Amino acid sequence: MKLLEFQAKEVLASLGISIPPGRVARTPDEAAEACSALGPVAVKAQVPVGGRGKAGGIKLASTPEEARRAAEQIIGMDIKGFRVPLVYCEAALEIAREIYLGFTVDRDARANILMLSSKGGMDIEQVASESPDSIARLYPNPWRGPLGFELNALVFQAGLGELGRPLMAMIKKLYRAIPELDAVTAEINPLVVTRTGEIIAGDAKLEIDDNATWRQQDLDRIYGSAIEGDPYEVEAKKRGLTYVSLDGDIGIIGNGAGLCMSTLDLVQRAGGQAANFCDIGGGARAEVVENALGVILMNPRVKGVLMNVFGGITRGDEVARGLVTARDNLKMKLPLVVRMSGTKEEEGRAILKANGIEPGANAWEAAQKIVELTRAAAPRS
Amino acid sequence: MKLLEFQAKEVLASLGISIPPGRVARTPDEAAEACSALGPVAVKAQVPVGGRGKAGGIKLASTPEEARRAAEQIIGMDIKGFRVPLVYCEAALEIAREIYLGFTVDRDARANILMLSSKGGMDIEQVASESPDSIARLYPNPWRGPLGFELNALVFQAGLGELGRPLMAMIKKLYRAIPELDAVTAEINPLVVTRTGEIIAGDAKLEIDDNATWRQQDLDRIYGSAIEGDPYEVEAKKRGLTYVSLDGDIGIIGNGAGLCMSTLDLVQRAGGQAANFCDIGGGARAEVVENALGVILMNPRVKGVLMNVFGGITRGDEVARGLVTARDNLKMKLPLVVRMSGTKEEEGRAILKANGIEPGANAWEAAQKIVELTRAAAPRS
Amino acid sequence: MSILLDASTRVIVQGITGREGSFHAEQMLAMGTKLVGGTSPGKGGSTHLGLPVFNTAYDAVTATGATASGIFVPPAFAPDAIMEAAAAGVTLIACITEGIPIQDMIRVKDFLRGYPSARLIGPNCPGLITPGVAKIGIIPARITRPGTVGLVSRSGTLTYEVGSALSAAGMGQSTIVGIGGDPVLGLTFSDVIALFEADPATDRLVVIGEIGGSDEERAAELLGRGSRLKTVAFISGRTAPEGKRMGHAGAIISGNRGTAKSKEEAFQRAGVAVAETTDQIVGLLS
Amino acid sequence: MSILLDASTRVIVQGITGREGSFHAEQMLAMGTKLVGGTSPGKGGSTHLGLPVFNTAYDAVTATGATASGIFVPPAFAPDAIMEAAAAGVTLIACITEGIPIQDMIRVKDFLRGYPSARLIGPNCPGLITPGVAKIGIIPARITRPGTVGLVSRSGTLTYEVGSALSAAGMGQSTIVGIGGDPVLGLTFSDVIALFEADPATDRLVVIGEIGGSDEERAAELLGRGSRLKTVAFISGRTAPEGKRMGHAGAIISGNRGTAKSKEEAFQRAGVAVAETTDQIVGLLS
Repeated sequence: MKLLEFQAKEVLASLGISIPPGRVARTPDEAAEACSALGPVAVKAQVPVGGRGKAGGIKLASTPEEARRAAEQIIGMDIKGFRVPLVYCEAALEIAREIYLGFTVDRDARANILMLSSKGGMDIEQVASESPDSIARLYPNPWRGPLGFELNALVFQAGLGELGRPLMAMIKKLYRAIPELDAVTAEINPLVVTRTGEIIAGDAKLEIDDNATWRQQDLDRIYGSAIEGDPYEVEAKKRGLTYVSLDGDIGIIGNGAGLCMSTLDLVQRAGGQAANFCDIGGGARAEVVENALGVILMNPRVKGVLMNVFGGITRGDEVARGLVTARDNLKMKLPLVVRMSGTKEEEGRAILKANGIEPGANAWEAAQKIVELTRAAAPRS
Repeated sequence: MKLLEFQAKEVLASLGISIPPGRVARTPDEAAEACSALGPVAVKAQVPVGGRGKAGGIKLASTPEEARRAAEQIIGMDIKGFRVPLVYCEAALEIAREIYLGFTVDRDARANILMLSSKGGMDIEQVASESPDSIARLYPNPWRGPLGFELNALVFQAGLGELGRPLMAMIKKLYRAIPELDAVTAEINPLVVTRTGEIIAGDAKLEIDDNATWRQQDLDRIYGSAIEGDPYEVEAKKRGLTYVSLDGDIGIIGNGAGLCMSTLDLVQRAGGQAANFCDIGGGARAEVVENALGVILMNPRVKGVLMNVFGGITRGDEVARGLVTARDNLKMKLPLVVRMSGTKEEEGRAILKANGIEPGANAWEAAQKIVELTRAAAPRS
Repeated sequence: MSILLDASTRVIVQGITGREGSFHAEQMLAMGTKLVGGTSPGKGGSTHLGLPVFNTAYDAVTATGATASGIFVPPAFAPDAIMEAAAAGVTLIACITEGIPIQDMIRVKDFLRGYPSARLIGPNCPGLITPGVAKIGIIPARITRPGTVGLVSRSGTLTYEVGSALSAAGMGQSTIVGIGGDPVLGLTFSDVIALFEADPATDRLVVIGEIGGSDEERAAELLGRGSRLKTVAFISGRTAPEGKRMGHAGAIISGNRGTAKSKEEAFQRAGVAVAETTDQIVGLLS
Repeated sequence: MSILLDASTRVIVQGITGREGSFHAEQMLAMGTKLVGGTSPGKGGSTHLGLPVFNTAYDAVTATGATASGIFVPPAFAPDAIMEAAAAGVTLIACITEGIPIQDMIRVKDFLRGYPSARLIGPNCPGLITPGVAKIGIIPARITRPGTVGLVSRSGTLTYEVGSALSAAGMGQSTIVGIGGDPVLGLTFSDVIALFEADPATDRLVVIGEIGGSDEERAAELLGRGSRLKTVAFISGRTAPEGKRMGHAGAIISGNRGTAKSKEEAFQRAGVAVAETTDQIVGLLS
């Protein structure tokens, strides 16, 4: 779960980190009001991706009228595929210097990494490739957390020794997001030192582990459904499905993440493009198949569906019956190709054929067939 | 800092542990009121020592009148040297079984130890010596705390497997007192399982590390001065002195805990008994000496004072001058014997003699002299 | 011969009385695995599937001499179960559980440093199987047959699919290891490949990777430094967009790292044949 | 000869610019200790007492080759300083600081398990001195003289007093070690005694214990198993009541454990002479 900037800042503030005064605005009028209340503001697009500054998603406004115009331009714009639903109007800071501070999971080290750099405000990946030595790194022990002497060494290594005490206190606060909130990324970039010497979060990125939703119920309740992102993903989440939205026109159902991914690959290889996919996992009872097919078909771009199931524990005949029921209940008319193998595959295929569903001989042929059928059904818009 | 039972229970409740409803009563009338409000109660003496049950400090009362009579008997009684200042009236529990649960520091292991026993309600030292196998023990790693599987094994080892889940949850709550509150002892004995299956703290013992007062300021503010114990110790604490009250009639001042203790030993060997001692530590500037002497003399039992100082960094002449000033400012008339050695001891002795203070040649002679002088001054009552 | 698991390996199942644990324990027994007991706190002293049930892994290990364990408990309890197994002296731990929070696994990995002889497989994995001999986990025995191909994979169903195809083509397997789809794992590709390398009964190797992380790149480097195994690699997720979690928690591309392209190129540089579809694997291995 | 500390030991002071650290660093230098630098975060690059100051212990160790450190920082920072020293590779750490919370020290002791070559002395101790050669800590050099008596003590001023008496009687010391008055300590009596036992330049031993804990009893057992050292023990706190904290955090009698009587009897059982007052020590050692 990736939080929007203003949400991430709310959470950081609850950990005791200073943030600038700010207000969410869903309309240009609200942005104007925010500027009246706060004085000069930055009007910032709220989208769960980086690079919004370069995309024109951040504008400075000195007057309410300027804020209104900025919001007019930003709300509704498209940034890397996300329509901007709202802006965050934040009091402009008197910046003396900008620092990078972030925790994330270093998968190769199987550990959390803390990075601190005096080169704040820039893309850290760029800093890492251009001047790797300017980033001080620490792998805190996950049971102990970062120790005082480790932070002290880190701060001096980053050349930020003169900010030692307040910076170390800030890092300890931010670290709490790791064990207490199951953060997989908690980043403040830039961390702003103001002309008056305060240390304030200029921007914030916070991503909570999706596997930890069960013990982060407060965060999930407040922020889990509040992100106005892809409506199909929101719906799939409600139904408890593993679902991913993509850009094409073929819906894909599979069991197992690896199988789903390789099915996407095959569709692209056959000249098609997936609209989405849904992983129905093991078991695959009729209602799960129906649920998955329902979400897949919500997206109007979907012109046909490819189902790829390997029957291990799952029996082919059961999956076939479930699929037929689901198609009938959903009154689905679009092309449907099914490739199934494993346990009771022959029985399953027979049931499909008897009900007018095309079984593919193998995954590659099935992928080719659904691409062909969807092309025939309707030229892509 | 040893908390009284009702204070310890307040703290445990703040950690999420269930406690019975109860009220503090400073007068028999308040005890009667508490019983009116709570129904049948146990009226319990609040003193920072164990064994109050055997000493008659706990009485059951079914009616307000019984509660009043019980409080009349208990308030003001002496339990192991502590005058009972107040009672705690606590709703009687329907006890199905009693468990022992406690954390403490095992100094020999340099670690915290968690003990759990199905033999609750008894003195754990007695259980330990009579049936050591009935106590299940765990040394939790101090960074990780007790892990789930460790607690699971502990609970089964104690023969309390059927209470597994709620008991493990309770232990995790109690453990929080260790890292979060700097507890050196956190004990619930008995931990009561009621007839309705609730798990409730029947009694509670909580001792907070005196070295951690600086980071347990809330606890110190609420409970540090609230214990109505020895008024001299309370005063010494206010003055920031290391002071201990004892039973005899000779006041002792020394620098260093070991030196103070060995001076007490010498006084007893010489046939005397110390009333108290004050460790003035290194340095020992005039105002510290005056402060210490002031507290020592507050106790009216004190018939004379022995000062034993080894001058390492401390200079004998400085200590002597400080002492003379302190004596004069406090208008002290009681016998005063000083033994000093180390840096500038000759100069120090000369100053003392010139001001009418008796210097002892060595510690043993000094101890004998103060015992002799205090005996001469007034026969012990 | 095989790696990690053979006919003499004494195995317990943690969570043996649960729905999943019970079902798969039965399957493990059915193929001849030397399953000697299981754990289920509160059910110690009873029997299940004819096997003794214990309250703790320590009790189970002490009573049965088990050295291996399959973990089938919910994600809230699985990290603890892994640590319990290691502390009890289990040296092969296969954790099937999916959905364990990443911070828990980071703590578990640190804990396991104190138990260097404990090998963890998974979590979020199908476990491992030595065809015709024994299995720990959920890989269907039916799709496997004894042979000399080592198979190591991050994906469950793709493993079944490829195993099935190998078996159908007469290419039996020495051992199949599903290392799991999470970002923080026990054994890595490199760890398992090193074991296959040392196993005289394995002469060929199939590596099924996917996007995310750089374990495949490291494995390719290892193979590139010299290997006696004829190897084919396959990577799923070529078409995955950046930043999306593709079903597996570990299958996320960050920036230019963890792409299928980077992984395929690494294998190619190491002289390893790369299959573009799973259907090509059998042909490339012949 | 000596234990732990000799003329070649390179020493740093953590907290060298503080009031205490500065004063005692000067004393250490004055008696010839090979003090090579100190730490004080934020003052790295400056000099103090003519010595280089570093921001971190790691920097100090790297630049100076120090293997020993004296810690003079307030109790809120001292646990961290001990861990920092160990992590930086320091093998002899004397922590003078008094008043460290016991839970901090329990965590530090666990941390130090990861650095088995790091020896901690203290906290809440006067440190150690090899008379005429070097010292780390606050033991006044003036009360000592070189010789063959090993002295180990839980108390500061009693150490000075006994050291002084030994010196006055012509009984010089090989090394004096103040192990500290806290309940959770680094080196114990037994650890230090074992070092003296192995030191050819030490032929006699004085042990100054006090009430609380059972380290004296363990030391007595060690000596009872055979020792080449003529030993005198003294225990302070005979008259201390149960449950009272007698100035030292470690000096508390719990139940029947930790009493002066139990300790004295343990030494007597081990054939060690027990002094009833400090004045008797010199006589018993002759």
